Amino acid sequence: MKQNNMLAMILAGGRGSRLHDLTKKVAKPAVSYGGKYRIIDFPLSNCANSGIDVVGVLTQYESILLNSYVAAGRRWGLDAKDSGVYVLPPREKSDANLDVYRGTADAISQNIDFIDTYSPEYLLILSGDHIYKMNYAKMLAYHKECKADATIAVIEVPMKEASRFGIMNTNETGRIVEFEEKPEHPKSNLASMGIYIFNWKQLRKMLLADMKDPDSNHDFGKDIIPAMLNSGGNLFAYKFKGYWKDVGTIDSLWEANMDLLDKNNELDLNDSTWKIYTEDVTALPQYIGADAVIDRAFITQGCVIDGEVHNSVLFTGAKVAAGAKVINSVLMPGAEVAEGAVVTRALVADGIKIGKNAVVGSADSKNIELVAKRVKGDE
Amino acid sequence: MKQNNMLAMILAGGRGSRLHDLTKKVAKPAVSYGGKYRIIDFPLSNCANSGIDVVGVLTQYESILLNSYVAAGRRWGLDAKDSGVYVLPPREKSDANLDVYRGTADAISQNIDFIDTYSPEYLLILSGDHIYKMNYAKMLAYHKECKADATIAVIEVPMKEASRFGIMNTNETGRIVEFEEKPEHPKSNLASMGIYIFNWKQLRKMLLADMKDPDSNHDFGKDIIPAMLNSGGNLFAYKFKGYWKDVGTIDSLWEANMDLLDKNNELDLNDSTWKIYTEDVTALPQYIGADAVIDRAFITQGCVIDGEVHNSVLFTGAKVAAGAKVINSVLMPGAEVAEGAVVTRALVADGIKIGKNAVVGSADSKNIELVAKRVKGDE
Amino acid sequence: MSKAFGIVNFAGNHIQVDGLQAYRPVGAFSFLGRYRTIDFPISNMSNSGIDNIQVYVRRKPRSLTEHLGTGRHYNINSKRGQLNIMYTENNRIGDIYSTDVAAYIENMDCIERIHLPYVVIAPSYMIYTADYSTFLSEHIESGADISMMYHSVDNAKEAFLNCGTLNINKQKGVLSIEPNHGNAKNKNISLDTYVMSKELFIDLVKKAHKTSSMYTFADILNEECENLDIRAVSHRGYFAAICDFNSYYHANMDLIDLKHASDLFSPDWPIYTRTNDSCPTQYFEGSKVTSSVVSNGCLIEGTVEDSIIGRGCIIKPGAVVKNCVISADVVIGKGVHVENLVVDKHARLIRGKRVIASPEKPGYIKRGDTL
Amino acid sequence: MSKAFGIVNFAGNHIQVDGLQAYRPVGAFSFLGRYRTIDFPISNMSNSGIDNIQVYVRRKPRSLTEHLGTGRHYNINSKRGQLNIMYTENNRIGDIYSTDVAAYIENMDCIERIHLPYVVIAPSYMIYTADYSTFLSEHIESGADISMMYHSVDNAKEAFLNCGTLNINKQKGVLSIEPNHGNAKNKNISLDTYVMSKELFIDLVKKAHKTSSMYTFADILNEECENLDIRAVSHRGYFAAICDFNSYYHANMDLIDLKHASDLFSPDWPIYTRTNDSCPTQYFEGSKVTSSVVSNGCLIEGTVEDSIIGRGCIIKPGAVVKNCVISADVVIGKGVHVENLVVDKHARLIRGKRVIASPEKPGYIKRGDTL
Repeated sequence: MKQNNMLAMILAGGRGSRLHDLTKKVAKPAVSYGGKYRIIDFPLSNCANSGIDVVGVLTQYESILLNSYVAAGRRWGLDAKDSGVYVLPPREKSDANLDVYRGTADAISQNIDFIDTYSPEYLLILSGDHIYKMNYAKMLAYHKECKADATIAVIEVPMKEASRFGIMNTNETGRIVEFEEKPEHPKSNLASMGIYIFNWKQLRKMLLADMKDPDSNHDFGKDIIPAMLNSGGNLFAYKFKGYWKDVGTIDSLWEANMDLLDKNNELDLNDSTWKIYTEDVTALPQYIGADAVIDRAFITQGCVIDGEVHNSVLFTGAKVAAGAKVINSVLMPGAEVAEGAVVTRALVADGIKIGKNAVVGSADSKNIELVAKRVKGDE
Repeated sequence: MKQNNMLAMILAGGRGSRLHDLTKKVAKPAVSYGGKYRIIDFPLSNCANSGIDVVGVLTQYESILLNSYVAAGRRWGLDAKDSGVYVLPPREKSDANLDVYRGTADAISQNIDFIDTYSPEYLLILSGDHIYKMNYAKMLAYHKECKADATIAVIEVPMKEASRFGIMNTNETGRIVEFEEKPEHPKSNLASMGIYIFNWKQLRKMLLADMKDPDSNHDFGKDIIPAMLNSGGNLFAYKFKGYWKDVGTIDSLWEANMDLLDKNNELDLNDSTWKIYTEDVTALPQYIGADAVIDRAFITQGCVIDGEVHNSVLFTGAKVAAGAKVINSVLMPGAEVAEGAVVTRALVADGIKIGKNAVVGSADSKNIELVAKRVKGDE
Repeated sequence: MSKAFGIVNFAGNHIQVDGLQAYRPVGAFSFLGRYRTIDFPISNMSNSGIDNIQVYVRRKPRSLTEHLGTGRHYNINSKRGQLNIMYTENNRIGDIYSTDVAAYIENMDCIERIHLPYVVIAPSYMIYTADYSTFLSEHIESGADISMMYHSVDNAKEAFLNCGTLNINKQKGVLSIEPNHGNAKNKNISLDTYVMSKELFIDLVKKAHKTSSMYTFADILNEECENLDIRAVSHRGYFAAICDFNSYYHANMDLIDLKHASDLFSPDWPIYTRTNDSCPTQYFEGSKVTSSVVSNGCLIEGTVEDSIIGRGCIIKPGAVVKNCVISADVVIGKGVHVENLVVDKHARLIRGKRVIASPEKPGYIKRGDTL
Repeated sequence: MSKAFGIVNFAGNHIQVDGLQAYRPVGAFSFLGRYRTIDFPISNMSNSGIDNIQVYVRRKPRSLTEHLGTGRHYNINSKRGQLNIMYTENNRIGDIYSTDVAAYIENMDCIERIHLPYVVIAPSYMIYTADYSTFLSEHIESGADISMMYHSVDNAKEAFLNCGTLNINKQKGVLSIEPNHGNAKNKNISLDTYVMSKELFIDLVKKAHKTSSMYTFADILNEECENLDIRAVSHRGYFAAICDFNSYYHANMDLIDLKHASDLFSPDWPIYTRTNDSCPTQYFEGSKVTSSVVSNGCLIEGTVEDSIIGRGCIIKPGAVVKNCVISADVVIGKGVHVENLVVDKHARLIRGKRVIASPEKPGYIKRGDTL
């Protein structure tokens, strides 16, 4: 595979604090999703499938699991000769002390030396916590076609929700004329997906200037993009159509999992031309017992189902004992539901055991119940 | 390959400041050696050849090249399913701010969570800047045989040099009775090689205690080993025989390279049963011109020799033009010597060009000349 | 790191699995949906610390070559270790000249170049787990020339009919190796699994080759029982031999019972395989799946009972799959009822509404067939 | 990411390289010490963004399989990309039934399953570099049915005698493809390198197969010159065909000149190969090496002139190696004088003190031979 001269940098430093206990020990991009995946599998697989060879992953907070997870580039085929996934936490340099990343732009600025070793023509900036499938090669082709200084991927959101996003206002050619962060009265419904292509040489200069600016937040959305627009830069919006989800809360993570139950759902993880790659966990196939009842479910290897599963997503190694019921729920890796227990509208965290005859969650709860501690049942 | 229950941690945070310009941009373990290698290839290849699957590399200072270099575990075959090389710089945690490693033991302590994910029985601590070949599996067998709490690899040094080392005094069974750091009047010539095997559970407890000790230097040699000895621990010395070199200075780095010119030299890089693996650089074979003169040389692929090479080691892509002479010297990767130039007793750094008819170094200099800047010649 | 290298032998001419074998060697047979039979001997070796493995293959090596790759997914270090596929020119199945001995002779230079003092040989057509490191160390301790594994069975009259059996004395010495004539219930079935010094192995191969061009390695062993100290080592745990079509079917069906499967699969002894990066399986409204083993990547809308479903299968609404072993990427169409079948890869059962074989003689649907 | 998949074809029956070919297919021949000939077509494809490659092989596939591995060292993504080795049962070299067409037919299901609209076909016995992405895009732009590469030579009387030649009109349309009869100095040698739609490729293969069991793909193309728009694309730069023993020797010797080598090797177009992790080469006192290309891992104490030395060779004191192509792991003993030879892998020239062939007819020393 020939380098297409574009290096990708994934911003994966988010704490994801609204995911509560799920992100207590792992960074948000490493949160499990969709039965066998972790969220960061999506941008990484997209990179592999788009012909990108080298990916830097900018990590920060509580990142040991994330760091070791992405370091195994083989998982996404990113381990060929000139290929690699490189973990880039903040680090000490001869001319700078060890310090955290001050913002999304600073995270890139602090790794200019890394990027320079590959001297890419283009730099692709991605977020590590979005679920979507996208061909960045096509976006790059559009970027080149437009002779853009920067190209920003956008997605149409319902107009009434537009004020929750960073909104791009474009002219008829698709050129961005204005960027508004969470505007009260949005002029368009094109929301930024936080995916940027820059010409590296040009961005490099801007970053060096930005680093010295005491008033900057060192952030792409707040500083770099506005500065480019102000100086008359040629910025284009690249319209993305398809499934895209930022799973910031327990409810939205649950929802994103539930989306997979629909026949012909938009994400289509079964598409063999655009596979999402992930860790290859050694596990048995799914074992379905004699009295199991399954309707509408998304179940992966290592699961053992002897009870009932309705409208639910079961992750690697989840177990549902005879007589147990799992309804409208998500069982994360290794979660176990004992005999007679009933789990409804809940998200059961990794390895959590629900005891015999215990009842968790309820059908009419407003929010999804996160079960992050063992639930004792009858002994 | 089945895990032999031993995880290796390589301390690779050294600045190597006595290597001057060579370590300005790369950490010492990443310094080039022996034509095609980097120093850290030795402990990493030793791990691979000893059947160790998981290696953590503790980096600190100016480590971007080192980090990306070791991250490609495929170079040492450490990329099988449950295998990996993990770069471990200091990092931010939920209960601790981002801080540098305070000592060799602290570097391990700060990564207890990483080690715990593999729950190894034994922990092997290595240094990233020593050149040697060693079967750690044999050392582990010895450790088990002795039922040791810790085993420390030692090498016999000339008695008169012993006061430069950490010296282990042992009884007749090989048990360590005393450890003296650089003793004025050494009682033995068994120098510690900085290679330790610990029982992880036991070490883990000691590290947790050490972290809280305000008087500790958080260092294996200064704190952990003495504490184990004081508490009557069963520490054994494992005698290593063979080539072992710590290349701390330009002179010793040059010397270590010159050692390779000897027929049947002790390091024997040509031994197919214990290969040292390294980066697979795309390069032509060696091209030797019509008027070349080579006697006693160690030359690798990518070199083009049209001049004279005597008693010298040439690294990947080094070029010696017609009429040039390279004598008792080391040309590091990509170094070029133009027509008529003469290089004697010098170490020419990566990519440095020696201009036409320039004269560098001299046959009777006391020290080896490090050439780290372009030398202009006749134009 | 073991002192032994491994050899995974191909299924000899005594093994004939109708149907499936026309497309790939027995080692590449799909097993329990997501595995291939060769995963078992290779995982056994890898888990035993053997990382230098030669896999011998005769005809149709493509699927096996692709499945094995460089062995990284078996945890074999890609620099220090070696997983090599060894071919032979004598590769016609059934050809009396096409023996394991002929293949070893043809690749003798590669065998001789290995710097390890012992060899462990295992077959590609048997499903079992065993720790070869114990096998090796006990062999060395015993001082025997050769150690070989066997499994005592009580159904040798109707099963294992193509396998070898061991005749052993009280001290576990092997007196002879004979084919199973089906004349007795209780037999010691040979696991075709040996350990010996590399030197002796080479000697025996050369001797066999000299003695007769159609001699197999088992033949020469049988002949040498008198001269050599050959010890039989009893194997315990799950054991199946894929020696004909029926045994293939039943070995799969057996493992639908999680209790039987737990005999074979242990968390301490992982069985590795190549991942296909399939997504989880989607069960839709109306699906009814019981007593089955299902692989990833399936879309299930119909009924599945007492069956094994391979990766990426589509079971349409109203379809009924019963007592079947379904390979990867098979489609069972709307309202199609299939029973007692082995369905090979990429087959599409769409038009024929009832494809039912008798439970005594399960049927076979060819690779890529559309019915 | 290319819209084409790649096929690397085996050397057809018109290619016969005495000696070397008995041990491995032409694609696995050692070239310039550290390469194998197949490195060139595969690197060309990889550098052109083609990461789905089928390599066809006939007899003795082991060395090729091991060399190619999963293609990671050719920069092929191990998940998204595929480097598959395709075997054929019709694998006897020289057998008229053993054609490329027969091999394609045998593996047609694997070809049909590829979801890419174009195919680039290249041979394994030619040494050249070419950007297939330009080749493909120009092909698509031209609207032609097929584009094929040729190289104009002025020595077709004495060289390229087994190759195909193109008869082309002013508009670069291909009128016919004929064997080189050596009857003219100037010829357009076919590079056996084609681009076309996958669909047309499959049609032509099936048509060839129907027409005659001994038809090759070049045969059907020749026949279709009238019906199809086949365009000839001129190739520039270094080009060599390994079509017999002499051309193998001379292609190697040519590249001892760094100027010629610079025509073939460019920093922008890396030629990848599998590393053996050999250490650098040690030159000892008394060694005298001039005008030579030397691989890593050698121990040199003797004299080497105008030669290519493979990996891991030992040239003992007093030995003289002149105008030789030496493969890997060869030993030239004390005082042994060798000249005008191709020495195959693992050979040991120790006793015979002078092994000298004539420069017109270079000699061949067999693999593993001890002289």
